[in-house]
Amino acid sequence: MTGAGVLTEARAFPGEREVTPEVVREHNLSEREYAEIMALLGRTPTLTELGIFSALWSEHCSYKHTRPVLRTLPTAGPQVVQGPGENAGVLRLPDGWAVAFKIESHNHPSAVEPYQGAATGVGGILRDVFTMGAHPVALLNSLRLGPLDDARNRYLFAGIVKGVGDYGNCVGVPTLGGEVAFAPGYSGNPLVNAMCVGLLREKDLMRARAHGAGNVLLAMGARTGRDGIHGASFASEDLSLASGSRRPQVQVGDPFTEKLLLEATLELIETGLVVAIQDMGAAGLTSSSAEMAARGGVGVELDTSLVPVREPGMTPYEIMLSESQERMLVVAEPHRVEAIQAVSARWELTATPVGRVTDDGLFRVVHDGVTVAAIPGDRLVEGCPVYHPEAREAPAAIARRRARPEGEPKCDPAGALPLLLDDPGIASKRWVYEQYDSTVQAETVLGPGGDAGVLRVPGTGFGLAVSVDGNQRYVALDPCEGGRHAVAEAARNVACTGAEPLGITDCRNFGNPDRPEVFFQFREACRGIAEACVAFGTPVTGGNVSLYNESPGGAIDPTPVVGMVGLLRDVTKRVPAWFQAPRDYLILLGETRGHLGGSSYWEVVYGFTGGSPPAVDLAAEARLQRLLVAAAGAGLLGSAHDCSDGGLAVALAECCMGEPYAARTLGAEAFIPNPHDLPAEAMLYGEDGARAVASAPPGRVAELLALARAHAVPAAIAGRVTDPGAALRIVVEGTREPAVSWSPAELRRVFFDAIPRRMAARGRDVLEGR
Amino acid sequence: ILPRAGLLDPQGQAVEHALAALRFEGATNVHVGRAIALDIAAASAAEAGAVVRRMCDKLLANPVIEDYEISVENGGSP
Amino acid sequence: ILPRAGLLDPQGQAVEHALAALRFEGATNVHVGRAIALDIAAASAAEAGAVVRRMCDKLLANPVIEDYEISVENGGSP
Amino acid sequence: MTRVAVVRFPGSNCEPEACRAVERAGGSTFYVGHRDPSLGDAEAVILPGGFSYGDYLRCGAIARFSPIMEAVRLHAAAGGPVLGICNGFQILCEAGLLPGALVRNAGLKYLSRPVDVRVERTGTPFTAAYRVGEVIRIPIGHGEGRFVASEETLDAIEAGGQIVLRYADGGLPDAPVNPNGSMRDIAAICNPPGNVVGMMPHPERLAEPGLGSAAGRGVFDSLMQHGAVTSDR
Ligand SMILES: Nc1ncnc2c1ncn2[C@@H]1O[C@H](COP(=O)(O)OP(=O)(O)O)[C@@H](O)[C@H]1O
Ligand SMILES: [Mg+2]
Repeated sequence: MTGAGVLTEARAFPGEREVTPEVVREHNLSEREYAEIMALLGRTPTLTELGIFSALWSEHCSYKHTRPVLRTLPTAGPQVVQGPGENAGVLRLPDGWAVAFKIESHNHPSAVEPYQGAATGVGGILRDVFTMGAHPVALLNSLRLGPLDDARNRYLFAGIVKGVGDYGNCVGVPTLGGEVAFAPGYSGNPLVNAMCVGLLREKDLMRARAHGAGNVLLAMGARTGRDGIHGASFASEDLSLASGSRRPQVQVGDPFTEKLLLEATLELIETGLVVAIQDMGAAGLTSSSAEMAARGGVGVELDTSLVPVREPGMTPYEIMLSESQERMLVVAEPHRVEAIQAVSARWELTATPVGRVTDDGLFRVVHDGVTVAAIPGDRLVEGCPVYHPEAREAPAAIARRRARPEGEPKCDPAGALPLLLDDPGIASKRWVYEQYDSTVQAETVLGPGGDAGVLRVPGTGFGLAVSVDGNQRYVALDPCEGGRHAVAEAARNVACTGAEPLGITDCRNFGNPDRPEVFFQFREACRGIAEACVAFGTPVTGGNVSLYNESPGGAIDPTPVVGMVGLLRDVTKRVPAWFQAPRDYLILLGETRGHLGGSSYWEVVYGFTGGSPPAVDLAAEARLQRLLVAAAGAGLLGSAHDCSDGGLAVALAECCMGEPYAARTLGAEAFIPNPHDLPAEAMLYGEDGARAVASAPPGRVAELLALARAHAVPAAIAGRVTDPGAALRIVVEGTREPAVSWSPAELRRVFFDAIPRRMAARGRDVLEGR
Repeated sequence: ILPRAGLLDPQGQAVEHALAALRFEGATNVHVGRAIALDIAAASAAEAGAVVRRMCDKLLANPVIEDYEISVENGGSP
Repeated sequence: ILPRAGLLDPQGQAVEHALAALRFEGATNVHVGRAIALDIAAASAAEAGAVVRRMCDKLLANPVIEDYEISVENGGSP
Repeated sequence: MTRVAVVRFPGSNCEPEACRAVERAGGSTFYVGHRDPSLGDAEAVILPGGFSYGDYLRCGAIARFSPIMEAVRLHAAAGGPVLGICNGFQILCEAGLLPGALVRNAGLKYLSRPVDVRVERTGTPFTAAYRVGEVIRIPIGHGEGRFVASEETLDAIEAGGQIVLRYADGGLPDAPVNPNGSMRDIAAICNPPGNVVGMMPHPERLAEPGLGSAAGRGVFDSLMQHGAVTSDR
């Protein structure tokens, strides 16, 4: 193709502001980037062109700060059908099935308008998945908020949860999992990461690659309004810096139209009517058309005067940059247009021709016959300068890692358990997932509340286990270990249900990469994630980067979130997280070394956030995962639950308290071997990885232990499950403390009431939504 | 309390279509929002209006996406 | 369009509490309902009102749970 | 084999599982669209859950005017079985095929959780397979499931034995027995003859043991038995 280097012609749209250095700065483009633009056009860009560049060369679209690091991630594997670069990653499943999945952030919009911001985040990720020809079958969400004692944080929390729920509920996709954590750094910087999982027949996979000069581009779905203009570049700067005027207009979600769009899109793909299709997400029409053209190595010409608009007098600039939701861009052969419009009409939608594929490699925009933008397409998508920011760990972080708690604990080890269960980060998130439909589609095998959600693949005997995890406290203290922990915990959660971890998608939420300590966190966290993915054979199939998560309050904790998909070969063998029957044996898998560094225990009981998080033994994690899968397959497990926040004591308590709506609790008599004579608090609350609490019926214990030996996983019989209503008693070997004992029923009250209690105070959120 | 001009109003659109389908011609630019009715004790209508305005700014309306209008009716003396 | 008198209106109560929590004294019997704004072409305000009344009876309000009030503003001649 | 028409409104989203539940019980299903004029050769009709027309304005308010609803009305008048689940229940109320209305949950939040309901009436095509007084555990998923009606209407419903399911205490912990504040704990009602039934819970989501319970299956078994009886006549 002839694109690169061509000097092109374009005229300013009548009445359009002229491009001055001030205007360039407003568009968030550096001098270097602007010089690049001048060079590749051979002239001053029109405002429309400037807007197009500012969107596609924003961090959000160009990954200009992060691409070199992202390239180091493992993306290959026999199970990989589609790696990074498309709208979602795709992995192979048995019987010709495949799973498409992706996670994406909607942090900035949710900070401005929690309900709509979160809702449209869910809408965007759903479109990324059904664009691939996949039927969405599960949603997950990972949330970060400031402490709940602050009214603004409660308002954000309530609005975000309601927004996530209302959208997914209305479209009819079950939410099967997620996580929520609270830390001061998220006050004013809430994080909303939404993940969608979809199923398709591998042969029906649709890739978003435009080709065939003369083919038609159609805009399908909602009309284009002035919503979210500049969203992409807005998402690429500090909230504190975004001046009021630059604040984009709030995008409002319409899940009803989304459902129709979903049905229409899947029908178009299944009937083979389209060449390519992509949703108009960040930077709307601009990114969808430019990216599809670049992937296919062709040019496109768009006529913005043909785009159906919601408001009169919209300029090409506004139409190209609008982020109105629930829109798709379709590429089709001319003779298919009528058929496509018929399908759209059947779903109460319109599909309007707005341009065509060309062979000159140019990205051209015309309006009423005037060419307002003409840019070499490949340079537009690939030509953004790439930066290699400086990375240096902050001395303060090093100091925090080396520090140890001082002063007295709030309570003795026994008293710590209720305190931990009342901590909103550890407490049950039922208040959240109760607002999400988790049973629609009637394929839910394990809903929210356990380790991973499990769904059955329709018409088959196998299923998928899904989980999202990330511990920002670990990452803040040691970015590389924190990255490894995120993958390890997600994989453990999936394996606990009996499913083999298959692959991940990840969302990296960080601060301003121009600050060396932030970029250090980013680079190191990626290294940790990459190492873990290699060790577990779970490639990265895609993801999303959200930088500049800073407000006057400061930057967020570095927050990489890992979304894992696993294969459960026989859904009837799924393993729940909770004890099932009295007199089952309690078995500790993995080794307890009593590592308290970076623990919730230190944070809650000593008010100290620091120390070095436990080092992840990747080999041990992988062995544990294989054991859990094998044991589940052999039907040896009554239950399996991973040990993470709060260590053994919290894990055991969760096993006894039972599922979210358990009619009864079970007791347990636990005896914890303590060969190295560590203090009780370390044994009870240490957060060493590669561990799980399992239970097995008396008849299967020997087999389980043998299997553990065969997998080289330390396993110890650590007591019995006891009767409903009985106490949870834990004896730590060799410690002077007497056995500690709690009533599961009382723990349950604390655990399930912790968040409702704090959210009882109602604010504007009661008026949110319909 | 109505959605800000320019913002997408899916409810308004749905109602507009439904009205058209029911042969109510000529209903245009339909918007659906919230109505809040309350009694307050105030010396004057003006004062009542001022209080309610503060209520709207603080709680009842969401300034990011909504505009509001206030109308005061005198409920007669206490 | 407001919930019928006598019907439990939890949203109204929640708002009433929220207002109290924000130290807005003396707001009582708060009710939350729906506001619908639309333009119609009609010869007179009276005619417009009649049309909207029919819209409410047929679609916009549900008599089982809601009462409605109509106010017409003259948007000036076409 | 009972032929069941499942109505798809724009925004319906529980129709595939409704079909599966019917087929698992031995029936056959087909979709009818909101614009279709007739129900074809259907012996029974299901209005599935979802968010018809986005539930904008009021749940079911717009769907009620779809052309297909005229056919549903005729089918109901002729004594044909009609089941509205969740959004389908809301539509039946808006359409006046069932009394009362469904409004926002007393807790003001969407609620997705299992509930226990007691079978109050087995004399309907959808509950004959249960025993009166039997308590079953099935999921709800709704933000607007609080059943309301005037006291007179409620008394009439009770007197006429039109209450089909009531929220009841079956041992679910730490949550009110009545999840949404429905008057008189009503979870499902029917018209006086009993052929038109509306329920907020989702029996179709728990109609096979593979997913942990088949508590909802009786609703569809009932319909098959009913179909068998009527077609014998
Ligand atoms: N935001 C959320 N949305 C849906 N489910 C959630 C959410 N947060 C937590 N959950 C549910 O609660 C379970 C426990 O969460 P978490 O405390 O993070 O446990 P774990 O440490 O095992 O991941 C999750 O596995 C998920 O099923
Ligand atoms: Mg977690």
